[in-house]
Amino acid sequence: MTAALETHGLVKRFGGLVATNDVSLSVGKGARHALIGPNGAGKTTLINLLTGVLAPTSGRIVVGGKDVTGLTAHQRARRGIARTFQINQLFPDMTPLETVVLAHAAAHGRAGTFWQPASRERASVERAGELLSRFGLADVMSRRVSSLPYGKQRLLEIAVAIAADPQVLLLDEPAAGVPEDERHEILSIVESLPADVTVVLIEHDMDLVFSFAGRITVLVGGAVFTEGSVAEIAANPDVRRVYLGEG
Amino acid sequence: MTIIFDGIAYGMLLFILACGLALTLGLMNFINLAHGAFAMAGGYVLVVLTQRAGVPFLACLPLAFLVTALIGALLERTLYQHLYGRSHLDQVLFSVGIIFMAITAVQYVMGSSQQIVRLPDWLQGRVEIAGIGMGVYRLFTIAICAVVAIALQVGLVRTRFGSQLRAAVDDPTVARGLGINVSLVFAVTFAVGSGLAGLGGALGAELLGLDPVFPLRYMIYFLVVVAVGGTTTITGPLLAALILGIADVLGKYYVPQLGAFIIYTLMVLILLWRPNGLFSRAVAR
Amino acid sequence: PAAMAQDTVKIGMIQPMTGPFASTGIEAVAGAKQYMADHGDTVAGKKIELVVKDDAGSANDTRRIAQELVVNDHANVLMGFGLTPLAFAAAPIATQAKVPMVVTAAATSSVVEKSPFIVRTSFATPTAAATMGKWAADNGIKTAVTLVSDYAPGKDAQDWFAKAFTDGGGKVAEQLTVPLQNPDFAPFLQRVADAKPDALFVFVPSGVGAPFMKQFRERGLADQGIKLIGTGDVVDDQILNNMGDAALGLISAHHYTAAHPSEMNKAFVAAFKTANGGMRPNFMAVGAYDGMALVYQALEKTGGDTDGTKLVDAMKGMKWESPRGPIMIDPDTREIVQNIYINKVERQDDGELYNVEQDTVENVKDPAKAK
Amino acid sequence: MADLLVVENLSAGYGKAVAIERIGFSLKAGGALALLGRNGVGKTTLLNTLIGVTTFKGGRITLDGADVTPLSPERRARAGIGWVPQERNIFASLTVEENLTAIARPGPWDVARVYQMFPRLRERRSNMGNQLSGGEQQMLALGRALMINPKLLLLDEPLEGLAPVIVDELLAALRRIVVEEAMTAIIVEQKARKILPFTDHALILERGTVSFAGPSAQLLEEPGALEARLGVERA
Amino acid sequence: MSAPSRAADQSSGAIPADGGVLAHTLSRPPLPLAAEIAIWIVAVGAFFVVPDRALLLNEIAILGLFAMSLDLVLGYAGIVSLGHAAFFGAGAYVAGMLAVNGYATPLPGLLAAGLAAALIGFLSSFLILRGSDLTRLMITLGVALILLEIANRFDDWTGGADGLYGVAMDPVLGLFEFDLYGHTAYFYSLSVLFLCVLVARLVIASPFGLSLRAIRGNRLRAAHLGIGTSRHLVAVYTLSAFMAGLAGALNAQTTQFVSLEVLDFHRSADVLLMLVLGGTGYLYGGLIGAVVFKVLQTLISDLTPQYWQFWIGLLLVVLVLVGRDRMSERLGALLPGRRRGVEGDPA
Ligand SMILES: Nc1ncnc2c1ncn2[C@@H]1O[C@H](COP(=O)(O)OP(=O)(O)OP(=O)(O)O)[C@@H](O)[C@H]1O
Ligand SMILES: Nc1ncnc2c1ncn2[C@@H]1O[C@H](COP(=O)(O)OP(=O)(O)OP(=O)(O)O)[C@@H](O)[C@H]1O
Ligand SMILES: [Mg+2]
Ligand SMILES: [Mg+2]
Repeated sequence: MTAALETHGLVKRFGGLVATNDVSLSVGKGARHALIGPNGAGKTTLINLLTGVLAPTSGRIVVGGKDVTGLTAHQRARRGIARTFQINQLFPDMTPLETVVLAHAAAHGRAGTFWQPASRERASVERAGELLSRFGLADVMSRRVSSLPYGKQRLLEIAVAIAADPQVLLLDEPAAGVPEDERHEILSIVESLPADVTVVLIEHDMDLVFSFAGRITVLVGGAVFTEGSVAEIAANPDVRRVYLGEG
Repeated sequence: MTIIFDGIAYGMLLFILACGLALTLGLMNFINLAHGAFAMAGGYVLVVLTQRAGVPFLACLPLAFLVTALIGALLERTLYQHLYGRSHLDQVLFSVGIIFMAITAVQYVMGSSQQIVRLPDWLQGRVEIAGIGMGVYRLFTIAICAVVAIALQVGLVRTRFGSQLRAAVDDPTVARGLGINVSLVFAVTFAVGSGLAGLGGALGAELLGLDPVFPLRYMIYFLVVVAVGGTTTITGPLLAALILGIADVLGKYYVPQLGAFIIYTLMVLILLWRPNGLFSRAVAR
Repeated sequence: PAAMAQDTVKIGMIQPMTGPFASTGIEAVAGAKQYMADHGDTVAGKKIELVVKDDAGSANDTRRIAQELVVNDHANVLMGFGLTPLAFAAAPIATQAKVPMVVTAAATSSVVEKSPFIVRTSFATPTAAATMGKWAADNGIKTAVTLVSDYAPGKDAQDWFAKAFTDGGGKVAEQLTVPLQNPDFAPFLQRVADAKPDALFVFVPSGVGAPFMKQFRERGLADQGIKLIGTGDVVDDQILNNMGDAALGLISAHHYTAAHPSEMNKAFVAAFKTANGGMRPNFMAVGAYDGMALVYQALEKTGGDTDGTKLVDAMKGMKWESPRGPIMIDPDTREIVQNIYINKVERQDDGELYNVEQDTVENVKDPAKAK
Repeated sequence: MADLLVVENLSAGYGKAVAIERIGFSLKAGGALALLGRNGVGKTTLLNTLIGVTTFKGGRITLDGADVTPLSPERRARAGIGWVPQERNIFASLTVEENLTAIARPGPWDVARVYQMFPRLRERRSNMGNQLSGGEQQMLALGRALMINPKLLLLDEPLEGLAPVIVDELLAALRRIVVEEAMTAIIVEQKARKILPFTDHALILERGTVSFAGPSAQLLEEPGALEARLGVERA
Repeated sequence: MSAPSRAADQSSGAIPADGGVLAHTLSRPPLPLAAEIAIWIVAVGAFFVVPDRALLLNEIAILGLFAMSLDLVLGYAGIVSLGHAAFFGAGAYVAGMLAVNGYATPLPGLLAAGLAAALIGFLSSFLILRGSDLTRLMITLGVALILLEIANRFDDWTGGADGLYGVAMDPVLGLFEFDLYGHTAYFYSLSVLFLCVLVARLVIASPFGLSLRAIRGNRLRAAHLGIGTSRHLVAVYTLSAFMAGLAGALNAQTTQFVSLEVLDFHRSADVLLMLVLGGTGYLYGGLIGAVVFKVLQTLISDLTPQYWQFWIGLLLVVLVLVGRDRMSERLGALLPGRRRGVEGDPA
């Protein structure tokens, strides 16, 4: 089986700080992978490198067997990489409906369509309706995003990433700020994605991580600390010491 | 050499005219296109005081600063403060309105012709230092601008007041909620910015001339300096003003037929190279 | 009121009353009103109505306003036009509508050629510039540098000065053009200093004159023995007095000075000052004053007939005494023919600075049209 | 001892919309209150109304015996309210250290003490506010609130995005602060079970009004109480 | 309320599976159709009410088109420009120079001018992809000023500061002669404006239009959706330049004169003013702003030619202070159901 996502010796420096230190990862196709580690360990930075927000100082990134290191963010998105952001990145003046329709259309290469109204993009409109319903956003779908309560915005943030029908989905603390019951709802939607979709999850909520992930990578100080199955990580005393605590 | 000196003097003058804008636009993030109106006010204060009231020139400079600062504070409290949270476009619209009113008001009161500043004798003429001929008034301008630049850097940017100001701009609501008296911080900054404009206008009236359309005529120059210098420091605009001043003067000396091309082309090139100005802190995300 | 309209003659005056050229418009409107104050508002049984419109110096507006004045307001005469492009923009309207267009300000030579209905009462830049060039050559100046603003009248002035000056045996060492919106003359003046000519000929719009002259003094060019000469635009009467000693001694050629020693002018200046809060009339004011004079006299001649062609015909060859001296409209070119005075800035008894006449060149025609 | 904070009949919202209505409760000095409720019920609105950045619609807030209702946010902050907003709102163009010093007020909490509590912040002291990881921003927001040396701390989901070890340490530290320095804290949190053991009282909101007010222990002990009120179905 | 399925059952806000309702919700135009039709009726009707003001109407139509072109980049893509006159001026000069040199047929000239402006827009669009609002303000301004200098310098072709004299147009479509009253001019300009509005309407309702708004709202996220932000900006900037060029060409052809002033800073500033006055982001803002600004300017400057700017200035200040939104809400109450992209909060 080819890996859906690989990094080779990835390094990112911010001035003196090595935020990502020689990270070589391999995530299989269809994997449910979690990335954990203390605050400032470099998890978000790694996602930023994968999606093209940041350019690596050195190293390579391979997605679906193709080197994407030199590609821009939108080129990578067009290759099926979608992500959510730790801090919501939405379009404050648009509505949830417009946002999700656009997310779907753009991922399918129709963002440049200028000769017909967006409402004629049948596939996108239908998919948007489906997702908005599932995420409980149907009743607010034509309000301005900026007037939604934080939790709803959080849900939209995730819906947008899923609307792209991605091959690789990177979730950066999707559950932060979401009430407990809805956290599980979110992950159940994620779990119900087609089996060949690769998901990488960053989360500090261990209940979620342990119930969701197949394998877990622990980052500490920018470098891979250890990697293993859920059981291995949960039992690893070093991980308990640096990250999990006794709780 | 003289020509470089002239460039420095011109650059310094641009700086002092623009540094108030660097405060309001750069630090407060308020697009006050009417900045030139405050500069004009300073110029007219100088003209009225020296010519009608016979106040000595030197005393007029601090007065020009004070009077415009006062006008600035007054307008800030009554009008400008309502616009901080608003979009840049609203601010543009509003400040253009202020310019229109200022221009016509001055035209009404002072007439539309050029006002001419009369310098005291000791500021006229030239001196020769190390073989370089320098205008005394230009030397004087350079000195004052240097003092202002240092004072700003020390007094406003590096201090706790400076941090509070930037915090208030980043997020006024939260800044308030954390105990920063945002209104006061803004009012003081705005007043200082206006006062500096007034001082610049008073100093510059001699070289640039002074008439009611002053605010429009020189608006572009102020904006150029601030944009090229970057909006997060005071040294940025200073350097930008010097570069532009020297380049403009040198360019006009050596290739006069290029005229106004130089300053605009230079600006576009610099902004392409450093879109956020020469000195800008990296703004991630 | 149809009958009323028959009895009134509407003069549509378009001037820049706002914007950077406002001072031109304000002087001109005051000049026109002064004429009406002096001569009443009825001529040949007709009531004269002056309609003032602001074009803010924008050619688009000038054209539209001219068109509206003609079409909607049924203006019988168009007057004003502060700048050359503004006159150009309106010229086709005058032609199409057959309405006389009295240019009281714009000074580029070719303006009058743009329509057979244009008559000019201001001046053509070449007259002053060429006169200055000839005078300079005749008065011991061997080399000169020209410094002009970068726009059409500036280039006109530069070329005509240079032509007359070289024809008279002088040598132009260098020709400098400065951008219109130029705050600092230092680099140009430094070039002048390096070229060391006998004289510097300057032509800049009137508002820029003052800063220019100060910088000229500051740089010590006068002390180097460089004479400053120019056309009268630089030492515009409106602001001359405020220029202070920096202006003293400047020699200029122009068709009007507020210090023109005729009785008529003295009365004009006094009345104008009283009516306008002490503002001195300048050449813009006198241009408009004479524009009105021209219309009044033409109406008298046609007996109140407002037909455009008849009015223009009446204007051709008209001769009269203006505050600036004797003037005449050239019947062939519809261009003004007038005396050009060589003036020197001096302080007069009332403590104010004036352009004092030193020399007079009589009945100067525009050399550009002397083909 | 009198109550530190008394809230009576408080209503507030955004513009014309009303988000919380007639809320009343009081808090003793040195106690912690858990503020719970589903998404969008008005928890944030309540905290923001206490600091004064929403549209006030009626009621009264008394802090330490003084009526602070007419005061502006900055005066309230100076009267002793420290605030950790839900979205952190770190000042992006200030460094970590400037974020702390810009709003500092005299008292036992100073930069050194904040750094002691969050060593990570010391390491990143000269980073700009927008160059921090999510967790670091959260730490900074908390440290910043403490620099005001408040009597009352308003914490809007302060544990969100922090690593589990830190959460444990932080809760312990908060408890110590509250008890030892007689500071009072209102803590909003999605995971009720996490904070109920650390708080004395709990307030549950539903659609902008109080649906439960009582000792935290009651919610923890009474089986099904949380589930019924919050819909928390798992431990 | 049963907890686990809560998120799902909220969808009782019911979205029918066929998406028809959604499509309808999405396709709401910037203004209700009734209001749009009303605007055009007024536009045509104005001519018959005040036929002797056709010149002013013509100018308004041209400025309205110019402002609408700016709205495309400003209101939709969020790019502020203080140099939009560059394209207006380019269009005006190209149309004018063509006419002066004997190519005086209006429509081909118009098209050529638009294309020339579009080319300049395309080239300069690469300059405005990076940087802050201020940077873009200054770069656009710089480009316009440089063009102005070029036009001034090449006075053999452009007439320099004297203006381009001698523009004379053939009749439109060989049928309608340009008259002194501006009647042909107005209908000519109005038709071009109408066509441009149709195009703009389609473009902003398309996925491309949504993408622009997304880019304005959050460029980072837009890129992560797979939107090539630079390409979109280049495209819309070019389109906008094309329309601005058309406006400039109309100006040259209907007034039969071009001067440097078409490239002047004032022109860029005025158009921005008009657009912001009328409101950005709903296409008709520029048109309404142009009407308000020009009519007021004409009325007030007739009353007080020297001081009209004061009153306009006062108006701007008051307008901003009172709040454009509140003003336009009032107006909106007159035009039933006008919305700016989205509806407000439900009570
Ligand atoms: N633009 C930047 N410039 C400088 N340093 C940065 C920048 N962005 C992040 N850092 C630093 O890099 C380190 C890693 O940050 P990152 O956001 O990847 O952490 P993280 O693992 O996601 O943490 P958390 O769980 O708190 O979100 C942090 O110490 C942060 O301060
Ligand atoms: N800026 C705003 N403008 C208008 N309405 C708002 C705004 N912020 C919040 N609301 C509304 O006020 C209500 C209460 O929101 P609030 O943010 O207080 O809820 P919350 O309990 O903190 O939710 P969460 O758990 O998502 O943080 C919601 O219905 C929300 O839609
Ligand atoms: Mg992170
Ligand atoms: Mg909240």
